[in-house]
Amino acid sequence: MSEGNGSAVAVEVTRKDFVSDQEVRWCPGCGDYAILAAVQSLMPELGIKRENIVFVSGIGCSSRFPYYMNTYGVHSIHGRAPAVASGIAMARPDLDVWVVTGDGDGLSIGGNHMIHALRRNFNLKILLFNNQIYGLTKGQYSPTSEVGKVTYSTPLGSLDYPFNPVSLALGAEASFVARAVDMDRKYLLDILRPAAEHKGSAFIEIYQNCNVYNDGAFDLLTQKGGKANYQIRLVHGEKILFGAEKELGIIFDDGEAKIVNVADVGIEKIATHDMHREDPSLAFALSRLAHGPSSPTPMGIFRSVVRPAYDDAMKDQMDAALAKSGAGDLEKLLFGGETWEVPAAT
Amino acid sequence: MSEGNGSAVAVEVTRKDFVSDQEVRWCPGCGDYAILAAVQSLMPELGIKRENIVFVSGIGCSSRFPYYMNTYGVHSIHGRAPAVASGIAMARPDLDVWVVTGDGDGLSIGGNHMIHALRRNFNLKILLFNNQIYGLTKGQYSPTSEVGKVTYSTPLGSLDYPFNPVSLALGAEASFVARAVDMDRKYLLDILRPAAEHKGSAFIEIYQNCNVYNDGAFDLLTQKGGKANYQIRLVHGEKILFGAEKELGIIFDDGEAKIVNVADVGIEKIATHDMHREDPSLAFALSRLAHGPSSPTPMGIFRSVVRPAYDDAMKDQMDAALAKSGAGDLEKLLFGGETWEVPAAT
Amino acid sequence: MSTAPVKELDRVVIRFAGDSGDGMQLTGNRFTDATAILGNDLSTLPNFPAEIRAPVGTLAGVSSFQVHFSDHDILTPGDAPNVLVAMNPAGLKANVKELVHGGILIVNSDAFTQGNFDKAGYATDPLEDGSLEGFTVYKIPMSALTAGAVKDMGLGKKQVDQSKNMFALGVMTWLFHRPIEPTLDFISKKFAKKPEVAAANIAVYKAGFNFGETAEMFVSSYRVKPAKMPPGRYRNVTGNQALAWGLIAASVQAKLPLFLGSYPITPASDILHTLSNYKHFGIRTFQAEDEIAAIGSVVGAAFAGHIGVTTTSGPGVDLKAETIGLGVSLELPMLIVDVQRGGPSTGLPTKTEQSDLLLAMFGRHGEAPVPIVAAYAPAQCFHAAIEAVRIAIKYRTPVFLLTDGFLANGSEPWLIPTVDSLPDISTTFATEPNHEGEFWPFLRDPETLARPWAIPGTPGLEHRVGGLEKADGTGNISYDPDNHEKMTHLRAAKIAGIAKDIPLAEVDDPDGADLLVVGWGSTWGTIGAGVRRVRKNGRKVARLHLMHLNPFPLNVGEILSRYTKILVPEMNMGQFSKMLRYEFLVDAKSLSKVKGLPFLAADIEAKIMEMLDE
Amino acid sequence: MSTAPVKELDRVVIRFAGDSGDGMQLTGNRFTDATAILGNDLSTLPNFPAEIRAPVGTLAGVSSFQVHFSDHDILTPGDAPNVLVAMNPAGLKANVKELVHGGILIVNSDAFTQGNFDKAGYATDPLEDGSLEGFTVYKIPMSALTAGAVKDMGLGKKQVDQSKNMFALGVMTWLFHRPIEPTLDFISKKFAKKPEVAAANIAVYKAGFNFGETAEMFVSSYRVKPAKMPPGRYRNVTGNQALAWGLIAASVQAKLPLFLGSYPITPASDILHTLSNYKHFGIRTFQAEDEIAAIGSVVGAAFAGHIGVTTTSGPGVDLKAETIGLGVSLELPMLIVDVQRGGPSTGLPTKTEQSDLLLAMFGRHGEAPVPIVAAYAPAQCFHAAIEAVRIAIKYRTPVFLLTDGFLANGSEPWLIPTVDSLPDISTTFATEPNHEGEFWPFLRDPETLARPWAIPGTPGLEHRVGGLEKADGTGNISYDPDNHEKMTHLRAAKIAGIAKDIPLAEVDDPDGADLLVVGWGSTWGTIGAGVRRVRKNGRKVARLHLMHLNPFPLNVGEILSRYTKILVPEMNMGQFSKMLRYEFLVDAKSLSKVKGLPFLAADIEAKIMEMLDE
Ligand SMILES: Cc1ncc(C[n+]2csc(CCOP(=O)(O)OP(=O)(O)O)c2C)c(N)n1
Ligand SMILES: Cc1ncc(C[n+]2csc(CCOP(=O)(O)OP(=O)(O)O)c2C)c(N)n1
Ligand code: SF4
Ligand code: SF4
Ligand SMILES: [Mg+2]
Ligand SMILES: [Mg+2]
Repeated sequence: MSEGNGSAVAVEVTRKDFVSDQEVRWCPGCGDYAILAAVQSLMPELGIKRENIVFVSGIGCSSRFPYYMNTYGVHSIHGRAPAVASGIAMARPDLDVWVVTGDGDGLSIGGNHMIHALRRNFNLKILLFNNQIYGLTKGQYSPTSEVGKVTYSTPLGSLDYPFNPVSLALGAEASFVARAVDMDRKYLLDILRPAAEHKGSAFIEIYQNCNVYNDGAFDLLTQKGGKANYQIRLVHGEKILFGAEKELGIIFDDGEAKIVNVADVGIEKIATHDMHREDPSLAFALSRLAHGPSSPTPMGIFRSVVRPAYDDAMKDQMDAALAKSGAGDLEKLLFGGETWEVPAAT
Repeated sequence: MSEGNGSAVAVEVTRKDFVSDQEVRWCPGCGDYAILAAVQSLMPELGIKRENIVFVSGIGCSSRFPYYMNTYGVHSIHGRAPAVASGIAMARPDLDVWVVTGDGDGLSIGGNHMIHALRRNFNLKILLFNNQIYGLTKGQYSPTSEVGKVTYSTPLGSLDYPFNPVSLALGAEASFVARAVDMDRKYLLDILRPAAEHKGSAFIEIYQNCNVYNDGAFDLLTQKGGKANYQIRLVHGEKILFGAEKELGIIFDDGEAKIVNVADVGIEKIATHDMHREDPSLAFALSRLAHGPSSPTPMGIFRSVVRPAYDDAMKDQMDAALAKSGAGDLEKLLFGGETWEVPAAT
Repeated sequence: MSTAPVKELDRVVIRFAGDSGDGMQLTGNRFTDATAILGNDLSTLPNFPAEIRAPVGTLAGVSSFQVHFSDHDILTPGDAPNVLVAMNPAGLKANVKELVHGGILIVNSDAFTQGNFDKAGYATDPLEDGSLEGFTVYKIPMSALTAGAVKDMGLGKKQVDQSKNMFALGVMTWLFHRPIEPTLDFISKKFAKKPEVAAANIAVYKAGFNFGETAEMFVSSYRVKPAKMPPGRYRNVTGNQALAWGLIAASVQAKLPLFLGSYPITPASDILHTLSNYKHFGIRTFQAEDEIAAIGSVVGAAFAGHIGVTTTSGPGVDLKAETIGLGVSLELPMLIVDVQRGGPSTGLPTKTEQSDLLLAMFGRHGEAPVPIVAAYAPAQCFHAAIEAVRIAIKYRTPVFLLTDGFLANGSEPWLIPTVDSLPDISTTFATEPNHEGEFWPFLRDPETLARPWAIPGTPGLEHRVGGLEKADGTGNISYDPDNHEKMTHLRAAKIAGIAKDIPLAEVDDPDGADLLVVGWGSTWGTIGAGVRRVRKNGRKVARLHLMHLNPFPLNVGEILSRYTKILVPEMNMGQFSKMLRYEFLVDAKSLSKVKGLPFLAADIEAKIMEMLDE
Repeated sequence: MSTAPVKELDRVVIRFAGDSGDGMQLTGNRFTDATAILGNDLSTLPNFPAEIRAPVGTLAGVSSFQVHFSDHDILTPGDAPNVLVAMNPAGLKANVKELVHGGILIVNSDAFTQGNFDKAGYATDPLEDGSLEGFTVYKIPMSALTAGAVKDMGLGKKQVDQSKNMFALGVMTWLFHRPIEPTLDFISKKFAKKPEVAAANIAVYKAGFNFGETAEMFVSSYRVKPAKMPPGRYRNVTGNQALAWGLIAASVQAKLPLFLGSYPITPASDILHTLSNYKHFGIRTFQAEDEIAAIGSVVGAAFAGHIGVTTTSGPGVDLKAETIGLGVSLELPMLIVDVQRGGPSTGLPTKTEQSDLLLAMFGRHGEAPVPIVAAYAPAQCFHAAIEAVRIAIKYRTPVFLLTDGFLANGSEPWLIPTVDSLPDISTTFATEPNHEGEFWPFLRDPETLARPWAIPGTPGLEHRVGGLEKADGTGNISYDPDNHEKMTHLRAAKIAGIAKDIPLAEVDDPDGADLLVVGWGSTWGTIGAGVRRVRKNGRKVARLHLMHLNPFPLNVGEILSRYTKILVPEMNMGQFSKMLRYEFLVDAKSLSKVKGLPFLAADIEAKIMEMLDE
């Protein structure tokens, strides 16, 4: 044996190990860069081997993501990433599967796969880059664009009432639902970490600035003072408060969530966030506090509950079938049941 | 002029006028018959001329519906009814457009068109016949089937966590959401009537018995005593009570709806239904009281709010463009802008 | 005991016809299974409406099942029935015109009521108005006799009515000397959890059998000796079942797990149903939300190292087009099974047709060639499935496997192959870098042009694939014009090269004919029967039946060039004949039938004779 | 004032090349518009990467725009540029190999830095290493000069950098004696709301112009006289714009409102964008959630009495397949516009290709024939759109209109037709029962075989249509075998019959050649140029270019039969040649190019010469 092969050196895995050799081709200034950096820096923390990670995307600027991750990856077709990823998850429960999609890719053409993936609760971490625009096709409005948006396809303003992605995910039975924003790496990582650990589907809406076709869409939240005054950060087990002095808070009243002055109602009336609540109504009510980032907007983990993941249940069912019937025997299968013999002619 | 042509006799329109000459081809005993009868009997009440009504469906047993209505109709392809119907609604705001679909047609393959139709709020009345099974393809489980359902495609039991169609519709920003059951014609009509009058999309989930492949799925609600004990009937402006003696009721507590003994909390604590509430959180919380008809299930109109219908807004936008620019002039269009003259050679 | 004499027949065609609620498919299948066990050769043709239970008593509601069995090898379910069992007037009306002259007609006379005449559109009672002269008619009050048989067993009226098919089956079992045990077994198993229903069905079945034996109604009973078939163990299979089992076998022979992503659709659903039962073979079945998700999951499973399969029919193929193109671009093995049915659009969903061939060839944007394998007989679906998977795996490509409604639901005896006789279709995954210490996912095998299959979990081979054009070798995104042309040619050459890896086509031409009949798919049996007839007439005709439709076997052009006349019978408007024409510039004439039903041997015979006489 | 002499040229090909952020498309378009107004004939070829802004300075990020203009009529954007404007080293590297020997090279010397050499993969400075000998090189420090021009206008560094393309445009405007007013107008309008940006752009543009005039750098300037073109009023149009206007015209000429249901996709999106601006023409545009919803809405709109149109590219066509089949079954007028791009799968989304022809022909399950119209030049898209709508309306059928990325983005001068000269394509809706007091929706016009179009709102004509097979006449659901065959033949005959209603094909064969070049679509110009060159060589060649691809004009077979050699150049692997082969059994040879770029005239010339000499 030659030298150098004998000793196993514990190599520290770093962010760099997750950077692929492909040139990143987003516009300078695009919010996608920050998210990529965050995800690359998260990977070493997870302790999962690079070869056991797969990133799957559809089509869109955001969907170029997998090329830049030094893991396995599939850049599929428009809207179909959850479907492709579900096949990987079902076939290979040993893998860690991530989906990267856009507001067009994941909510317009791919909306159906999205809601079905969420209700089935596949083991998928789904990052929805919401820039409220179609970037790659050069700026048409998307299902998350605000009403009245002037774009190439809507010169007189769009007419569509947008989705609230968090509400939609909750309505589709998602077990983990969160919202973050590209600019704040630390907070993004605070959300991605539990998402990565979640069993089942984790849906994370990430507000992402497209500085070419929809610049400044999230300025309210990311501007100076925005974090305090316009981000309602949800923390499990804590009172839901925001504002520079935490002077504003949330109460539940007659079936809905409302913003109040803490001083007006008293701190004890202020709701405590409970992301593990079985019933998604609480999370849903919180999601209705804002419809798009044009007013104080709840951020963080809305919901995180445990429900069997489809792919795990599939594996259990297969294991049970195996235990019950033994490993399939082709010969027995073919020759079992109603058969008859034609004797050789004599 | 010949006789008999001169006098316009006011003819009374009846249910029969809406019965087509086509033989109804559902299985004997199918719940679809009752719904057809109810809809046919509703039509004359609406005072809309037969020729101004269009029924559009996809594929499935339920989707045969349009053939039996003596109106205009399109039996389209699997899952696409909302898309086809939206084209009719946008092209012709003068028409009254109905969609008939199944749990497979409307929520499985057609889920995306459904949620987008709801958020856009087209003027469509959408009847989703939920029999929790694929009827036409002879009995596979559907996205509303309960977990563990044994069907041809799931001999060891299904693994999918089902949609709650009402929650999904609310998560998709639906402006009118209701639930009814095939057997109770009067109650069904009580819901269809306001649905018919609603501006925008009205989504009505109708529990429908498939007596061949999923018989008895709704027995709990339709059995003797089921109406009182297992149907939580929502009435706008009234306390939400049920049970033989109205001894049970609903309260909102810390962001969710709960069933309580009225005696335990006192009638004043019992929630009052408010279907016109702008915020859908209340309706959503009510929808979470049951996940499938296996426990007391809220019925009736969960939500009915006014929001501009896409097709109306489109018409307004076109009218405004017309008012601003005048009727388009093709000659002016072609010869306007940067042009130059090549003179005839001399 | 019956004193009726026993007649020996060499072959019989029986058709069971009644309401779609009358259980005709079950009756036909039971009769067929008993016939198979007896060792006859056989072929079946189910025919039913698209509605689950179309209106009782109407022509639209008629469901039928035809079985052809014999003491020699046969190829088709038979052109015209010798025996028609009609459970009601509609069943009679819809089918009697095809009953052979002098044929036997057995009717449930209890159903011949004025109400049913009206529904079927009979002005007068056909049993009385003389219109059935020329047939041997047996009127049996089956409803009443059924009711009598279960009188004290506490069944509801509906249940009694629903078991009268068992009475008919009993009568036919006696009349054709079929064994009764298989049916008794079947009933007991089927109703294991409802013993009272089982008992009632058995009672009715036996009552039918005994009626035949004791009623002295029948002038004779009939026997058809076992066919002289190659020795071995047989079972009766439908095409869908054989196909499902072929996929299981392919998984075993490839030593790879099978992943089925599917969405129910007639007439393909049964493949999904069947495979769902074999989880202990490591088979995953996933009923997706639609066809696009189904094949999407298949792409994922293939990337992850499974044999990805999706099963569907025409409308589903349409929807899968874009994802098949992705599969072509990613060069991953996967199988698309298209059980063709009557089109266009929803068309005739329960009927057969061969009209998706050019869709399989060309139904994707861009230059996206895929191999096509077509099964040609119900049992042969087993081998066709293995062959299709073999090509997919070896060449890392989506493959189309075409069958149709007739193959899917039709059945025939199958000489079960031993596992040893099945091909080894295993492959190897990439495990090491293949280019100067790097892994290049598009560095091809020089012989097959297939790219390496490196699955997640393999350290050091992390790579990304996508639908954008890829640089030859590295697989990185490339917009280079020359590279695009090169890759387009490489993808085409890879598929064309499969021709070297499939058997040469074998033409059947014992006599040196001038006319060649070329077919594909389920017309195999009927063309064979038609050709036989022509040869019996003393005329010469050659035939060629292809299982590989893209690429063609290497010698097809040469074979075609030997004949002056070429006839291509197809259940479409001439799709395969177009392929032969553009590929080989031969004047292939199309014989087209687009009726949702298979050709009759007589159709083929007549056309061949016409062309011979031209 | 410049003392440089003025040279007269008969034609020039200029290519602008730089980063995708450098505004090369805009620069090219501005230059083109000024050229058009001057009365030159012209043709353009934009070429850009799929990324919005691919990495700055790299080869992958290069965007270019080629314009060919002349004093005579020309057919193509030119094989090779005479002038290359390179804004950076990558732009130079990617394009210089095509610059003609002795050509002019204008570079922004400020961008020739070590960093940019590295990004472009230059080992040494190409401006210094002698590699550009053989070209006339002008080095202009455009970045610095641009900065100087706007020094006091308070612009940010990024904004300054982004306007250096205006400097280049100014230089070229001077060098080729283009008018400056159109560009000044354009800038003022574009930045009407940001006057400071407008002012800066104008300053830079003028600075570029003045630089040319004063710097005494250029040895001469150039003039290209107006082309002798047919008299009339002209404008410059791209294919997408002409197509959108053609749809508007079709709506006017049909007296029916137009409904566009679409989903954005390169290179088709601009048609949606353009039509969105014409609401006052009664045009509804709907951006749907996906391609399936888009065409679904079109089916609804068509049922409701509108001209339903959907616009897309290959991947979208795949997705629409099932719904197109529904349209065939419902027999409703609608139009599917496919702006073809490089495939398979996502392929080369911004590049051109003609590889969806057989998809248009066969890309649906079942027998579902649809007419196909193919536009052949940017401006001609206008008339092609009207013709496609005419057929759709008259025959109540989905129609495919094929264009491609080259036509879509390429532009040329267009002799604007007067509205009077456009055909009347109006139709009538059914208003009365048509069969014994009943309305039968499938009772056909005996001549066209078209069915009546009865729209909701018409009393007494209430009817239902669906995708299941329909009884001839009544349109009621029918599973009757004979009816299915009849309807299949009727649908086919209706489409085939359109051949009687389109002009005969005209072959261009002045000299009585043996070799015929047959083309379709955007190869029109290049084939024409290639054929011209061959004829200039003194050799004989004939050409035929088809706009109607299904059905073919009635005389195509006869024309083909006159030639011994047939050549079919296509930007695919030979799809059209397959159609000619199966239809006419002629040995049509394919000349294939699959590079995402149009043919060069030289490609065509070379192949013709080769075949002539065979
Ligand atoms: C089937 C299909 N339809 C349309 C397109 C064109 N297309 C590519 S990306 C895209 C939308 C991108 O928007 P989004 O998903 O929000 O991603 P972003 O670019 O904003 O990150 C569209 C319409 C396509 N590639 N394929
Ligand atoms: C594209 C396509 N995929 C699949 C089918 C087969 N198919 C017809 S109806 C149906 C599901 C029917 O279920 P549902 O919508 O619940 O209607 P039901 O019959 O229960 O009323 C399916 C899968 C089809 N016709 N088209
Ligand atoms: S277009 Fe927008 S989303 Fe796309 S890369 Fe550029 S900045 Fe990012
Ligand atoms: S299968 Fe079920 S849903 Fe369909 S018609 Fe029969 S009973 Fe009704
Ligand atoms: Mg986006
Ligand atoms: Mg259903």
